[in-house]
Amino acid sequence: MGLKEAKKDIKDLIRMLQGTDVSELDIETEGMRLRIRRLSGQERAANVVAPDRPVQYGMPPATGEAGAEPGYESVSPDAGRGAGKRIARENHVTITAPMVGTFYRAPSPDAPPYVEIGSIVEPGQPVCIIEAMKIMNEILSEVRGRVVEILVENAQPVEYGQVLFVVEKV
Amino acid sequence: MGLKEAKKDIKDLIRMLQGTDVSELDIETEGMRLRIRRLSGQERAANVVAPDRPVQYGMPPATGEAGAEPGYESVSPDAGRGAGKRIARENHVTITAPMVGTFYRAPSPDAPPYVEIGSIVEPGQPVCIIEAMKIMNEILSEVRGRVVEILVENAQPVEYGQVLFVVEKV
Amino acid sequence: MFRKILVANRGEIALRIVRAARELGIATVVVYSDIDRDSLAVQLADEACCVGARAASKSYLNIPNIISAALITGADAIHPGYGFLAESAFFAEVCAAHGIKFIGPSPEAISRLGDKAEAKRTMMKAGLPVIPGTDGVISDIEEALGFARDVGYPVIVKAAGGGGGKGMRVARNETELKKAAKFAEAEARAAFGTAALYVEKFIEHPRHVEVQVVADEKGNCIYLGERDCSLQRKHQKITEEAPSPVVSSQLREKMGRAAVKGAMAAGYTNVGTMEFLLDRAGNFYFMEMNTRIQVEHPVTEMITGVDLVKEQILIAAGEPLSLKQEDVYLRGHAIECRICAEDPYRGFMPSPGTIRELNLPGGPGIRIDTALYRGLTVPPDYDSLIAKLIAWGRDRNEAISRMQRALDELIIEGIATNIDLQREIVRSEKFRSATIYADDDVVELV
Amino acid sequence: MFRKILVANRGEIALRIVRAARELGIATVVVYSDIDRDSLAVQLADEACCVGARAASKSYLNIPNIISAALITGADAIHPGYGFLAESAFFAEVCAAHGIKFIGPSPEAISRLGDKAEAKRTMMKAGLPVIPGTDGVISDIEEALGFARDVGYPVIVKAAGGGGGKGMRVARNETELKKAAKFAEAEARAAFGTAALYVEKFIEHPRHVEVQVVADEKGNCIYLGERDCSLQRKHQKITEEAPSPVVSSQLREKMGRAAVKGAMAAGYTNVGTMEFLLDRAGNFYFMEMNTRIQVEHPVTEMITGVDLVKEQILIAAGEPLSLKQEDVYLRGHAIECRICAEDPYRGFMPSPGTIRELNLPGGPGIRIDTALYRGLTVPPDYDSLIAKLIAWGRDRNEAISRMQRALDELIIEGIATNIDLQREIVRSEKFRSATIYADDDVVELV
Repeated sequence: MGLKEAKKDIKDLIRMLQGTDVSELDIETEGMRLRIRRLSGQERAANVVAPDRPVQYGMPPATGEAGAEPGYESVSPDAGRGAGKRIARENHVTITAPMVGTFYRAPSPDAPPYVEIGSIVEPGQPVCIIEAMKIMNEILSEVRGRVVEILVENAQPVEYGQVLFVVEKV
Repeated sequence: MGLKEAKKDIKDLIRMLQGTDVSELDIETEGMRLRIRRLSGQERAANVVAPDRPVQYGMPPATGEAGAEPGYESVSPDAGRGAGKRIARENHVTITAPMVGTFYRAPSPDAPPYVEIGSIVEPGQPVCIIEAMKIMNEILSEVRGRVVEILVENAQPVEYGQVLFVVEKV
Repeated sequence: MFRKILVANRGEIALRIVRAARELGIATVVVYSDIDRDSLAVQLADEACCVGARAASKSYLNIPNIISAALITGADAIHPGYGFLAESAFFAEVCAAHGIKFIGPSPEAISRLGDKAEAKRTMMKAGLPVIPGTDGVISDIEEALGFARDVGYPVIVKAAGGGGGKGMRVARNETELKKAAKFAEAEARAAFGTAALYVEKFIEHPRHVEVQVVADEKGNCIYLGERDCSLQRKHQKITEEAPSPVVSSQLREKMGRAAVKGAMAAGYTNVGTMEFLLDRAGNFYFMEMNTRIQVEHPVTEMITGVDLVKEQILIAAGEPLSLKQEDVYLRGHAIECRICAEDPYRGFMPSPGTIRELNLPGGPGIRIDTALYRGLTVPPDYDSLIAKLIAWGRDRNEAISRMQRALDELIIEGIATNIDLQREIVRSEKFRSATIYADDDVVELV
Repeated sequence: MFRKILVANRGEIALRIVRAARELGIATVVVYSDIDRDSLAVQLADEACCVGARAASKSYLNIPNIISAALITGADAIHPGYGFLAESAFFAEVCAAHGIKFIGPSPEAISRLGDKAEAKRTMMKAGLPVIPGTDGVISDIEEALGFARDVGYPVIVKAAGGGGGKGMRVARNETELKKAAKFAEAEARAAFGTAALYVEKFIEHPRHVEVQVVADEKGNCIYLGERDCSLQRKHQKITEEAPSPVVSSQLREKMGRAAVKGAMAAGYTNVGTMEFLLDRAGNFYFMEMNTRIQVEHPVTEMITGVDLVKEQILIAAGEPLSLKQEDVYLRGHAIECRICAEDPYRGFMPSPGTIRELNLPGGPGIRIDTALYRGLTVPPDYDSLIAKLIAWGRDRNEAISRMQRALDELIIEGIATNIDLQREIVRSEKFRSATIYADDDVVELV
């Protein structure tokens, strides 16, 4: 493998190391040797460089009215991302919207919500309804755990992949 | 892979390392060994090198016929730059073209050149002629030293700022 | 007028629709698959809604999620672009059932024209020329010979179950036809398990000439000249132009009137394209009608000044056509080069990846339709078309020289593209002399 | 035809000329100052030659070095662009003396039209309307009153030595004129040391309307409609359009014919612009003639389809005009926004610097003329114009809505620009209703 072809793998390896405590990596394979050494903690502390935030876009978000619709932030493309960060904690998993529609916490307006913060959910247990094209779709949990966060208000629209609940595995 | 071909990949790798905490990268592949060591924070603080100057051009040089005129490379925009590198050595100074025109090493076709490699030049001493608009302009040295390089062939066109001679100060 | 249009597409055409809607003062919602989150259309639209995972079947073809997205965002119309759901009569019906206007023709018109055989019958009935062929499968060689005597040679023998060139044979006289029928029959039996054959007049070195029609919902229909899309690689259009270099103004009017007649006979509304094969004697034959905006629509826009996507929106909103046939005036010549993320030196393999550097050409006569930006990652999941470079000139020569210099200015780094191939096409003698035909493979020529 | 053209300019216009030459198949040499080494024009030209240090006087105005560059590179023509040496009769003469064709009018025509007083006399003789004024300095107030009685009020009293608004007074009746003359006399004496005054008819709320003329070296001269450049900031054009929203086709023909008559009377060749003031009653008055290509030439190109820079080159090479007056057909409407590296929020201070990010708008009807690229450092030494954004539409409304959406797409990061100001201008009611006049300062209006 030439240098050119190896680049992507090297990049992946470096990314893999970020956030771990590995200080040195040494590989020998198929006519190739690679060694990556990382800054020690002290060195890093002395380092003024910004934390390894990957540069996101060549383009900044558009100016203009994007996302200016009032009360509608939840269906912005950033919703998923933002929420994604929140669950970086270990032991936390998310339940996301498998379809586009309107989120309801209860099977009917008078009924109590399927789950509250603190509720324990089991795999296969309904956690909410997403109404799509006038059909009420019961969304079932795929995990077992305690609901620690509910990210969408009742009767709000949700897009595909949007995080609805954060669940702490128990 | 030759050094020339590897340059781009090396550049990419260096760019890839920016913003990470990798301090050293060592690759051995297909008859090539590459090691990149990065400055630690302390080292960087102590470094006087220009503050992380952004990469120069977003645009690579144009494709097309630029500089394809035969025997004419000397008036390409890179001439100055390339020559500029060559004189990075200490004690070396350059004599550049103060005008656009045709470079002549001697006052007339039969006369001997003003200077040869090894000649000692004094400030105010003529070193060549640049013919511009049918006028012969004697170019005088502003430095004292020994001519170590003559970068332009006789009767070749020169652009403003083009390096004509490299002079070693003595 | 619509308050909000949902754009059910991606890439350059999604951006094209967002631009048109914005110019009309209409808000937009762009739907996207989760891998297209950072697309320019998403960034420039007023709203965006993720409708599924990267596989098109889960997102851009996911009708329930797209309809839901329209309902929850309050969009009152959907523009399908081209590809994906653009020619789905079913989708158009679902839109209607939910009170959302589908920006395109009626579901009935889509169905009628989407079925090739029915489309052909409709056009024949309307008096349009179609390629003469035996009335269905031939029963014996005598029938084939009789047909050939009537229409004249060359003819082509085709397998009824066929496709992909299998079971096809050209014959230039009786002897060849007898031989061809025998060969084709054997080949067809082997390939498709049936020996059923039919015979058609064979058009040698045809040009692919398509007429742009525009019809409102009030019964008005006009044509906006033609496009010549003879330059193809494996039956994929690659470089298009308008007007056709071989169509005279008399022929233009004749083809245009035929196209309008056909569209009206089919009950067609909105913009559409009537595709014809044109032979060297100036005879043209209806092939099919595309019931959507086409990739190559900009060349028509450049010479007519009409914004076809805006026209689509206005027609769907019930407006009458913005101009009459006598107001249509063609100025100059336009060429479009499709820029694709594919590697011509490696069998046109798709080359997804991240755009590291981008320089777009500008100056007089140059238009570029692209959703690229530096830093964008082109995913491997969809069509490889990443940009359309369009050059206009007062005449064909000026358009060609503009296209050449624009291709020289265009820089896309980080992925392989067909820019060099387009350069070779545009400077080739065959392109300049307009002697590339729809049955040529342009890659083998230049 | 020329073999090689030297481009004696920089920035977008240098690139514009390189593009035109390339489309004509002519090689180019771009000269540059040492700070412009990395410019896009240098990169895209066939050859480039450094002609001096960054100060314009040492490089772009350095006639010996520019002529030498032409001689050593074998260029047989020089295009001066606009600004710098474009209107130097002396430079045009030096070119001629070295056997290099100056792409522009003759030195004599440049001289004749460069002298404002002589230009006015020439045009009066040719029968063009000029602003009525006293025949030189007035000897007493009676002469002023008599003049005002003849031409009608309002009139303006001006100091003969004047400039910059000093010693200028408008009068709307006899009483005001007497008072104004007294004031102006005192002010003029204080400011210029002389009390000499003259009086002119005052044009209230004029529009700046200029006619594009094109004349070959064979005696043919045509006009290509007009441009409206009434939108100015401190007498600098900022947003231009064609056609003028207040010029009827009758008036267009009248102004066009006058412009052609004037150009021919002055022995003018190549492209040039006749500037007029137009009052509300439809009277127009010759102001001056610009003997070069103008910054705002693209709006004329967009509506006529004529490439003015190519036309310049072809005319200089001795070719006849590429079209006749009756072939000129205006289609639609075009607007140009000048994008400048200046900070409207800090007194329009120039803002040189490095372009960190760049997104250029595209799609239908959009043209952009710029030599910017990501990574380029805009030097502080030259004019602040960095890009020209041009929008075309079938009518003025479409052009405005296109310009709005294109301005929304345009992103230039790293330096301050006037993009936001242009956005405000284009969406302002005053711009839409075309009620901004040449004596307004647009910044105070929007």
